[in-house]
Amino acid sequence: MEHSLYLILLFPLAGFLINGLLLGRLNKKLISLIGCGSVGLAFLWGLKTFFNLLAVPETERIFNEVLFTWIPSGIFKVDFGLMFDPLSAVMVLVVSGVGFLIHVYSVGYMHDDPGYGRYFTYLNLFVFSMLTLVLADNYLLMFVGWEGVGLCSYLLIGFWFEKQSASDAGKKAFIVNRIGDFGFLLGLFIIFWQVGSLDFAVVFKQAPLVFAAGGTLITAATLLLFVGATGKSAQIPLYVWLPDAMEGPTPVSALIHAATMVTAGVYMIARSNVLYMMAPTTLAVVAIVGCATALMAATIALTQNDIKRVLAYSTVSQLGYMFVACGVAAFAAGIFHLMTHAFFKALLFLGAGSVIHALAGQQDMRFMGGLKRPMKTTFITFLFATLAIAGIPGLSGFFSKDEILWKSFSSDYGSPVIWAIALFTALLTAFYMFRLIFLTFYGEPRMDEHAKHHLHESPKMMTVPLVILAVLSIVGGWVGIPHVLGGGNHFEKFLEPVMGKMTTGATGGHALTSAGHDTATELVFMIGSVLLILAAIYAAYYLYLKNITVVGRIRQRLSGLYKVLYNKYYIDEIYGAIIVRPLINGSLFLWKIIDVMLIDGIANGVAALIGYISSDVRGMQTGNMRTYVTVFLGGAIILMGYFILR
Amino acid sequence: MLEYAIISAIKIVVIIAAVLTGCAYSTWLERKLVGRFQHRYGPMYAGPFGLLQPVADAVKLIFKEDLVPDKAERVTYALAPIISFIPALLSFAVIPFGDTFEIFGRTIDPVISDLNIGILFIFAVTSLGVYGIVLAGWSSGSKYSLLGGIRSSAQMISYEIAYGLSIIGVLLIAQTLSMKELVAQQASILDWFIFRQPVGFVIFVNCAVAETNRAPFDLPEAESELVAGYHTEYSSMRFAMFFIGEYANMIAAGCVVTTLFLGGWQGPFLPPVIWFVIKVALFMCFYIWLRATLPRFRYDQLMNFGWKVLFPLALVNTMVTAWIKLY
Amino acid sequence: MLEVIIFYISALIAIGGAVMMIAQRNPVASVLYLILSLVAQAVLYIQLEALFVGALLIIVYAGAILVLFLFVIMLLNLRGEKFGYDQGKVGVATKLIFSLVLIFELAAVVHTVSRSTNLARTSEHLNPGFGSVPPVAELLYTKYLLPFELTSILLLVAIIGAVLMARRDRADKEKEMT
Amino acid sequence: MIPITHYLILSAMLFAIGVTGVIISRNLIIMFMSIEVMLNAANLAIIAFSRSLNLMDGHVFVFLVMAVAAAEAAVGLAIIINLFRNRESINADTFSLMKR
Repeated sequence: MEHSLYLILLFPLAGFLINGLLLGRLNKKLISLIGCGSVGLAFLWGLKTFFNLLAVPETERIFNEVLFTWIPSGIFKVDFGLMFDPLSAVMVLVVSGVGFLIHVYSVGYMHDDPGYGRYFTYLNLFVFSMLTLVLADNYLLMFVGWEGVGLCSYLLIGFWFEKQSASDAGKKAFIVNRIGDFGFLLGLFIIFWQVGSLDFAVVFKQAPLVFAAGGTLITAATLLLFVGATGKSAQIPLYVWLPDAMEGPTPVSALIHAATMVTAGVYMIARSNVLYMMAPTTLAVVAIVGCATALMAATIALTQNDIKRVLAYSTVSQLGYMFVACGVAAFAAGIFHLMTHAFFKALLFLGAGSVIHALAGQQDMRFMGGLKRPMKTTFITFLFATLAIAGIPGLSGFFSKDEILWKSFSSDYGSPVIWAIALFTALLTAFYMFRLIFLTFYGEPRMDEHAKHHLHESPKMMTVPLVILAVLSIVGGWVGIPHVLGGGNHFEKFLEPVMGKMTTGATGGHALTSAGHDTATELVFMIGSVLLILAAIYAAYYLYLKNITVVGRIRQRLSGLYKVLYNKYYIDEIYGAIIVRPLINGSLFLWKIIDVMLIDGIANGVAALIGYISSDVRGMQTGNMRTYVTVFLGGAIILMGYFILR
Repeated sequence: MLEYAIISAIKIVVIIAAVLTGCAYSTWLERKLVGRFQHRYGPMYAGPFGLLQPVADAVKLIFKEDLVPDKAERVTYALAPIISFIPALLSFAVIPFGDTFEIFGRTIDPVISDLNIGILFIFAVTSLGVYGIVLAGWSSGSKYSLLGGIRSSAQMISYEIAYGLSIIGVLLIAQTLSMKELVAQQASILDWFIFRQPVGFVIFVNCAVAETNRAPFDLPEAESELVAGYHTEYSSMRFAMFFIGEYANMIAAGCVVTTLFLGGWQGPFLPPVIWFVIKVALFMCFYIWLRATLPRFRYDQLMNFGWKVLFPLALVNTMVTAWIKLY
Repeated sequence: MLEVIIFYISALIAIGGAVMMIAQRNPVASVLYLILSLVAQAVLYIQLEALFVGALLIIVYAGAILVLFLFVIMLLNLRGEKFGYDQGKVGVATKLIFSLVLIFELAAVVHTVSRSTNLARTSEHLNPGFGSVPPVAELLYTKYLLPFELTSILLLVAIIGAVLMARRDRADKEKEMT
Repeated sequence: MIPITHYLILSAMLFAIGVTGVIISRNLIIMFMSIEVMLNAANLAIIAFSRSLNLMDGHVFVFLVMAVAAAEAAVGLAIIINLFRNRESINADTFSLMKR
């Protein structure tokens, strides 16, 4: 059956090529039309393919399409093959759908930027790479997309490259990602070495035969893949680039550093669930790292004053959540949270962008406040997103987060400790998100008079995507209402062809569907967590709106802790001290001593020696080409003579 | 074996005689027609309607003094007219003049040799013709001649490309290179390639005129600027050889056009050979008509026309034909 | 018998033409001798049943490449420049000896190869249509498609290169004028 | 039937003549033509083998060699013209810039 999957890739690629090649020769209207239109078309085609997918029976829900053989080299053969299965479908729709909205939003946000055409070119390239990543049917092509999004991320973080901090942040993101990619590649090598192929289908089929479950090799391979995921998805220890990435334009933060690219790691692990299920050790590591990241990032977010940074740490924290889900083998829950998170976090960023736009670039929350009235649409949509991320029942975030919480407790791989930390993080999340809301939209305006005068609601181009995303943030979770609340959990069922077998079968554990456990326990947990979250929101209300002075007192009382948190646990400084500094010193040593003195010395010495010798031999070089030809002929004659007479 | 050799020899002699006579009377036809175009009578005095004029011309040319310029490269100078004359004659070797017929109990095929690459042979041989002109221009030791020679070499190389490309369409349809088979595929008038390949035909005619250095493409011998171009310094029989070579080339081009596009010797009522002659003669009249009507190109116009009009057109024609042929 | 005569005559003309070509001081005469040699080679091609390639040899070499040579010679008007051969007779003699040795060595190689392998044994039966256009075309568009396309790219590059080199001078001149 | 070795020897001789032309001539154009002679010598050998093995592949090679020769001639002559424009000469010995 022909589904023309390649069209999904072709549209953004075409947009990228047109905008890229005609850079600066088109007017803004045309650029935005091409930029948005290409992604929109990709989304529509993805939607069409998605319905095609729904139309076929569950067991056949996978469309394969091999465009051409990419690398034919002996036994190593890689196709440029695309695969569209439920997991890819979710990712494609999220990437192109949210991407499209953000493109539209960017039309308004970037309107006066001189690099308008360049911006859309990068953005389209990004969407193309990300779609390649999620549509690939083998690890290597996935890696191409993986690197492609990394490149775009670098380009877009450093979009305002004339700003030192922006280009530094871009480089930081790139280098940190490279470290992760290195791990990823090593993981791929192990897989190829053992399985002899990188095709998903082959690898997942062969893996149980080739690897011993829980053995060293599979653990190493999955751990290395996870290293790649920590780089891309900003987990401990490689999360440091994401907060800095906020130097890029806000829609970029929304698209790349909240909704899509950073979730690539989660996607990759969910895609490789077969492998991970065979390596319990790795799963434990994933869960622990996810947990730690979620908690740490949430605590940092408590103290930050930059609105985008709070959101950035929130993203890191939520990504940690997703990894917790993966770590407890609830891959579907992870992907579910990935999807809902894409909606509300994109919305949060876009809303923040709208606020920044209105305040002419002001990002510090200490100089905001009282924006509720002048920016009604932004405020309402932002509020919904916040409610969603905090986990208020009925909104999307509630269902996905609750799913993860419940799984982390109930799953074979879960434990009460993980559950407790996850829950605590959820409280922190609610707290700092409402802190953000109260500081930004409530209270007295704290900006200067000039800025106050210019306050305005953003143009329609920007608010319409906000509204759409707000609607998605509310209803997006309804596809996965758990059984305990009378829903069908359609989402998990939909993903079952990809993950279902695993969550139940491989390790011999019993079914992990929600109905499998005690319903009453689950309900109690749910209600309990909701109540705790409401309490956290009240705390935020009390501290940041009703009784502001208390905050100062707490800050003084816990000044040590506050300082640590405010400075993000000094992680950047620690990395600087233990990695960057020695590296620079070592490099300096290599440069000044080894390179300049030793290597250059040898090279120059040899050159000088040869120059000395050749000054006499040089006479042989007459510069007459016929002489050269004659000598060449003589050599040929002698060689031929040798072979004839031999 | 011997019989074959004798028959071939007879054929060669007959065809050479016919071609030479044709050349001679082409000059008569040209003078007569151009005269009429210009409201004159043309040659009138030698014989009825001036029919003996070519003979008179020949006698005159033979008795003229044979001059060799001082600065000429003698060997090349002497060789050039022959080189320009021989290839023109050679190309008649593969042209079928008529259907097979029987005489003295033997079946005769009125073609000297039916190569299976006949059309390629013609291209190979005519491409040698340029040397005569180029060498004449170079060896005369005169500026006018040299310029004529350079012009003609550039012109011929340029038009050779479109020339070759224009027949590809025909060959694509016919799937053969043999002249006889090409004729055989144009049995009814609607099958003539002029109707199946109109664009190819137009390009081919244009290039044929250019390749034979005839007006309006007669830049190599443009009187108004180069006196007489490459044959400025020639006189007597050497000049006559150039002349015969030019007309032989024209007739050869006429024969090729007839064979490729106009159905060859095929036609109703009259014997095949007569039809062939009629078609070639009509083509000669067309040549003369062009000469009498059109002014000469400027050199850059000529090059532009060849490279920017004919060449792309021929390419497009080839591609369209191939596409139609495939689907 | 006849074909033996044709072979030896053509071979003589081919070699003689080539020798005369390098012996001439006048480049135009060289070109003419080369054409002579090529025509003789074309005859040999036809004797080897390679009709199409033989015709191609004439069309491509005589019809295009050597006209180009002549054109360049005339364009540069090299009539005046005469060339000696080398730095003294010894040099020429050495080089000629080199060439002779080369001939003998190549002959030895041919001899050895034809002796030790049956590679050089001529097959008496030829496939029908050998040497005509269709089989060449079929090979070109199937087995040798890639080389064929690469060659066409090469030609394109050569055209562009040649045009560029010819143009540059004009651009310089314009620069000088302004 | 003429033995194939005859053609091969002829080809070898033509090749050697081409080589000789390159090494003893001073005229760039003649050197160039000598290269064409060498290419044609190779072509002749290829055609001879092709006939002997009853394989058409050799004809394809010759075809490609001719195409390459045409490309080479175009570029080479353009180079010669440029050299002449700069030096007013096509004597190979005048171009010895590689000498220090």
